[in-house]
Amino acid sequence: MSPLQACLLFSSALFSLGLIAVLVRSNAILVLLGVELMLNAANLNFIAFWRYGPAPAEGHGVVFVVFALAVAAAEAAVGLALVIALHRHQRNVRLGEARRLRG
Amino acid sequence: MNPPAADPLAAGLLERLPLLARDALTGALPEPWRWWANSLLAILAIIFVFSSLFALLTLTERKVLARVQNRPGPNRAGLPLTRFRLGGLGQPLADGIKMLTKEDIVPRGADPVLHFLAPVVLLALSLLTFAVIPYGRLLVPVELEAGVLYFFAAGAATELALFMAGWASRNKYSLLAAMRALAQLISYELPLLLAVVPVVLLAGSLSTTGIVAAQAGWDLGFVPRWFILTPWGLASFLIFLTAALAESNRSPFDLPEAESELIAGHLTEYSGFKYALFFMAEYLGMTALAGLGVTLFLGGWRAPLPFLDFVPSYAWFGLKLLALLFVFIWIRATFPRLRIDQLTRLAWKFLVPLALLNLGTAALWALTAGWSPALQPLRWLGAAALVAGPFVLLGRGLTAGLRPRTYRFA
Amino acid sequence: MTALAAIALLTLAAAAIALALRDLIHSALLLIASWVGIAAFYLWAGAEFVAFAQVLIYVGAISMVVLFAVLLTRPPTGPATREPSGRAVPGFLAGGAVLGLLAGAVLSSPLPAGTGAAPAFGVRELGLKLLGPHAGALLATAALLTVALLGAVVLAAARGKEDAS
Amino acid sequence: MLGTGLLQGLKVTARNLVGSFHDPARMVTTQYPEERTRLPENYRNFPFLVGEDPADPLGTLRCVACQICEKECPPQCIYIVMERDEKGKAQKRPHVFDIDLSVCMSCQICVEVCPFDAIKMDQEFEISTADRFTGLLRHKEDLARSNAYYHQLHPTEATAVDAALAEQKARQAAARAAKAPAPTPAATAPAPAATAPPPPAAPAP
Amino acid sequence: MHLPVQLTWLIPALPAVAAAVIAAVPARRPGLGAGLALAALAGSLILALLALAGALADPAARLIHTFTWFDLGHGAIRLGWLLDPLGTLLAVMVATVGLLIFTFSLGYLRDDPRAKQFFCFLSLFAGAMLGLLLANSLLLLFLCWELVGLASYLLIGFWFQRPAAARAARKAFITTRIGDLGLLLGLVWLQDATGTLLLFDGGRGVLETEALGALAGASTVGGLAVSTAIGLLLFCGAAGKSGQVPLHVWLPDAMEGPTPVSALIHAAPMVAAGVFLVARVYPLLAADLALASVPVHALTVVATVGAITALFGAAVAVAQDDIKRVLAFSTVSQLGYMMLAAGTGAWTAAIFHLLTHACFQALLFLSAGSVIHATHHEQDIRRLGGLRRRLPVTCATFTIGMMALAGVPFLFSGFWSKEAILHAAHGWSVSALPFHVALAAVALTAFYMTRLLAEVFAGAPRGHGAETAHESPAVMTIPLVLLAAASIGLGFLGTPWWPWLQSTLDPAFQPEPGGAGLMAVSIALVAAGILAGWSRYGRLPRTSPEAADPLARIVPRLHRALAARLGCDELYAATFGRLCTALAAATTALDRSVWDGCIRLLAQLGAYTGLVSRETDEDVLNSGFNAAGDGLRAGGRAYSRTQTGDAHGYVWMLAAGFVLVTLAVLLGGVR
Repeated sequence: MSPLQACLLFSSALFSLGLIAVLVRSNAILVLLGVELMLNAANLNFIAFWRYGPAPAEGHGVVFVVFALAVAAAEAAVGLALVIALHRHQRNVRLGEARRLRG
Repeated sequence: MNPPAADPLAAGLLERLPLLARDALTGALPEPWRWWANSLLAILAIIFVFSSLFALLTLTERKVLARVQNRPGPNRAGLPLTRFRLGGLGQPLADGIKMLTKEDIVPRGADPVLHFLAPVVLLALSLLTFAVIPYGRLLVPVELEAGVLYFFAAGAATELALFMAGWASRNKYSLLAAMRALAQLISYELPLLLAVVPVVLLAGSLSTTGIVAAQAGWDLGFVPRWFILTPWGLASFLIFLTAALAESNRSPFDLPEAESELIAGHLTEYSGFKYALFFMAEYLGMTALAGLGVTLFLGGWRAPLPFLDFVPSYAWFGLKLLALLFVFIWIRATFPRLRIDQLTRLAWKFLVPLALLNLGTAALWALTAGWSPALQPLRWLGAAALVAGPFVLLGRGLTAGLRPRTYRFA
Repeated sequence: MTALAAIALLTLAAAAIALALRDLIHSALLLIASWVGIAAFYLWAGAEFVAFAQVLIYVGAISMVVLFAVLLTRPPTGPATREPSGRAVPGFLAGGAVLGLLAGAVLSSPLPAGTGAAPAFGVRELGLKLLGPHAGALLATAALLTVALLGAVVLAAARGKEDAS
Repeated sequence: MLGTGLLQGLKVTARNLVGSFHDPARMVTTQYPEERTRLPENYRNFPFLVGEDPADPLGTLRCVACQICEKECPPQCIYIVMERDEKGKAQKRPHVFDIDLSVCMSCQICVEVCPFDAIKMDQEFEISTADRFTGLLRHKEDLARSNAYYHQLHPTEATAVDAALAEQKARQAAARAAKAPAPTPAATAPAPAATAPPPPAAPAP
Repeated sequence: MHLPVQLTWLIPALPAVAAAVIAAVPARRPGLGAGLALAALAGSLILALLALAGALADPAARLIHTFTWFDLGHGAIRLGWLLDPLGTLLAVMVATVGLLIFTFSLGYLRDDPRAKQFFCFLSLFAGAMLGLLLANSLLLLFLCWELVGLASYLLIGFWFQRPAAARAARKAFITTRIGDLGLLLGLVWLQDATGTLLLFDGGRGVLETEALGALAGASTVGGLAVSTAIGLLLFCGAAGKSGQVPLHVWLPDAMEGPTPVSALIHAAPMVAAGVFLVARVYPLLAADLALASVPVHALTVVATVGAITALFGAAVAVAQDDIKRVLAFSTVSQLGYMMLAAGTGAWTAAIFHLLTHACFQALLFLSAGSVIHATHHEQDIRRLGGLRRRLPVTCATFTIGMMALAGVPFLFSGFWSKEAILHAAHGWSVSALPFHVALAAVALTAFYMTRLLAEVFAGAPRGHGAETAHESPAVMTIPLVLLAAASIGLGFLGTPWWPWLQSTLDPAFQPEPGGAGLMAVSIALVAAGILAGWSRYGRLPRTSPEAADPLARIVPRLHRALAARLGCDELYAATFGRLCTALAAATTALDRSVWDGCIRLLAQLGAYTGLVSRETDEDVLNSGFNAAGDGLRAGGRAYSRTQTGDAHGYVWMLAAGFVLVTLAVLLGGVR
């Protein structure tokens, strides 16, 4: 197993963990954290491919991760603000009860 | 310690003394081991030096505070078991022994793991920040390209420890204090970083050694090119100082442990050794921030005048560090504590806009670096006006409607 | 490889426990540990700047926001919310399926072995890249962050009419 | 302008800091066990019992065990048992007079209410002890002090008290003298008694 | 220490920036605005002095600094700065006089609620004026020129609440715009002919030999040289700005502005702009002198217009009753002198007179302002009188100014500069008429100034304002004293024995010998004028405001005509004004009948089209769209069933999709 494969397996596991959290947990905050984990897993991939990729001097992976970090920060801020708004509306943060957008 | 790129042999004997001492201790080891031994030695040296500095600092603080209030301060504890008092020099030792022997209380219902972990994490993180500060021409524990970023990354996590302490204590006051600490630290992280960004901009480097290197040289032959001696640098330094006071929970920003409102804040349920650890971490954090301030604004280990270069650089760093720490204590002795709304207002309505404007000033400074000597006064005047104008205007906004109070019934 | 294995194990363990715990504070703190693990991975891979940025952003900022959100939205009394158990098994099945797919894909793909040595890509190079070819994206990100923060403030602070009751 | 006030404050503290080193008049601290300040005459803390005889204050206590102070004491730290002889007749002397100093709050009400000037306030304050159950419980043996001691502590107040006591005694003596030869016109005029010579001088300390 | 030419821009920029800052200063802090304006102008003065020092160090060398404003397709528009004795000397003059006027305004406008705006406009004016003087590009000069016009419009109309002031401002603006139109045309032509508007550009500028030769060589309609035509167009602008007949009408009306403004506009800076322009482009104007065949030389026109203006102004001034109006017409007359001098080739004498005139005219205006201020805004000289004792300082300074203007010999600056002009006119080879006209104007000038002085200061007070007058505060009198000193001292810079100024401005200047006889004639004329004035007005002062003017008693019809300013305004109203009105009426009629009809027709057409379109829409198209819409709605309803609102459900779908796609990729072998 090459190091790159190891890194990718690591990130796959992390991604699956995040996915499971999103699927199973009903607390909106934890779902959000699961999404963050998935985002992190993607970042891991970027770094791994940068490290073992064909043109590390170009630094695309690193640049992309920097942007992804900024987006993650924005996502967390907005997401948690949404959670707080949700809490204000229904006095809890259970995602299953937030069904106002039902078609 | 790993010597930086500078040629160690070019420096004087005094300058190389710490390195020589280290080599004398570890010179005999084979290569991979030697690196480990050197690193370990550096860590031990930092822990030893700054722990003793912490001990002396507590004493100094009490002495200075007492003197400001026209008291002599602690002067009883001297050499143990003798009659030598040494002006109270043994006080830190006595304090330490007292702390160690006190009963360690964990409240019922508290989260024992986190309650235990909080002071440890806090101390560990505080110690981590010392790794990137250049203590001398040849004394940099770790040479990092993103040293400043590392410093703040390590420092940012201290908030977490405070939160852990407050939450794990299962005490309303502790939790309130933790929330306050979070709000305060997040609020002041921003001006702190924004005050550092101009320095990074002008030095063109995120590494602490690079920043010190950018402050080399003399104007007119004797005025050091420290960043504090430029208009934007002065403004940055003052913002940095204010934010650093708040970041290290020092008076007048010691709201998280405001005893009149919150008993002792997140420290309420701590006693004995854990309390001592908190105390130590707090002082170490303050020292680290002061060290960073010295590095960023006061020229690091550089001598203030050209002919004073023969004094070893680490002595200069130490002197500057002590001076800055003294300023911290002095400020604590002078100002009363702010209210929580004043605290956040100061950060968001004053420091952050000021720091942003100052960033612009620094950019202007960088852009006008090529101006001819004839235009230098214009450059200085412009930058000074850009610094002073917003300060006055924002300050007026901050103090609008405030008058000296008159007490009718007091 | 040993270091990578240790980092991966710790990170995954922290994340797994965090997502299984019922106490949100504990899970948030453990998640922070896993984020630190990811930062350690970046360090291991030689991306120094990204590692510190990860710590600064995740540990310094996002975790604080998470903790605030947890404290602000805790149920006033009573134990933590009970999970509806019906979703757990299919959830794990689906997660396992995705993991299996990904692992299969990773293991069956002919991946470049790489040079092995950490590439020389320091802060200066990163800065040149960010402000050179990627300056537009940087500006867009800055605008996104500003808008997101404003939006977050508006969302969290809004007092709609339906709340007045 | 913002900041000028801050600078002014820093100036004041700096001046105090520097001044405390070269201007000893600023320092207000007394290095206590080695140096002591003179206590003011009106300083008071815990009560003691006054006895007339400097050699044997315990035997000559003014206290008549009337228990007024016991009743008036707000924290109820005084405990008095009157002395009785074998027949059970009250002796106007305390058999037990205990004050629990750990409870006493130094309010001086016992002194105010005592009609016999038998209890006064002491100036001793170094009363710490390692025994928290009986260490601060004072019996009448510990509490008895001579009138001379009282004069030493509060000279002005003691002189006034002595004068009042002597006058009272003289008045009683005059009344008694007037009572003995039964009906005399002179008895109705207490004037001579009022102008009686001053009582014997207070015992010399 | 000399000002580097690259920093020349600072001189006009300081007041201009000050104007911008003052505009932002809160209105309740007028002192701040005034202080800023003063400080900025003082800074400009210092810089201008430095620049002057640099220019005087080597008068022949022109320091230029050009830069590209913007690129056009072929070639670029370039602007630049020029430091030569002419520009810098005038810049120093403008800054100095401006500073004094600013100081004076501090006192004059102390109680005005809009003092802040006033200083803002003043600073803008000063900045534009300084920019005009130092520009090395006719385009930049034109920009500043228009800014000066704007600022003067704002300043004249400063008290816009008064209808008269608003009207005067409008009049000034429009009249000068007429001249500026000529200037603009000239610039366009010049750019077209030479490809540049830079004055000096190392041999390629429009004032340098190459371009001048080309311009003078080409001819245009009527045999005029191109340089003549362009020069005359440029002169149009100068005439408008400098109030030459027939564009002088705005100048007396501009008196409606505050008195410091009058001083600023009439004495020094603004009207000087025209003379300065003529002096600046003098090589262009003089380019056709060598050509004998052309029907008219540009300079001849200039000299003629100048002579007419000189006489006209002096004549009308005789019969005016408003103190500021008299001074205004005297300004017109003096500007005519300057143009005359420029036209006869002695542009250095013109600048000399410009300088001295700036001093004494500013002095006169400010003294008049002081009188007006002291007498509670009484401007009618028939109601003044007897102020000699009440305003001693003002009286003294006014007398000095009057003597300088009248050309009282030897001591006063006006004498020397006027002498230089007369000398030049006398030596002009084309015609002797301007010389005689100028001599007549000399006598008239002495006469009306004596009249003014006598009416205002001699005799007894004839009005309430004059009776209760008090000397103005020091902030107003000190500038007066300084200006008075300058009015005396400045003349010695250009005496025939030591013509420093002329030789500095024009290195090729050669003093012509002789002239003592000429001097005697002019002295005699001045003496005659003063004596006549004194005998008519001073000896027997007017006793009541209603008493008739002595001149009106002698030549009533002439006096009436002069008092009506020879009917120029009425003439313009009857001709140009009526023409404009008629044109406007015609345009309106055209608009109403023809264009409106066309548009209505179009609208009708549109309405019909719409009708047809609606019918087709409703009957044909709508049914099809309705059917489609119903189908879509049904589909949407069906699809919206899947929108459960449950976030988990969505993630499930996502995960399922992911698995499907991945499987497809893996199993399908897509690489």
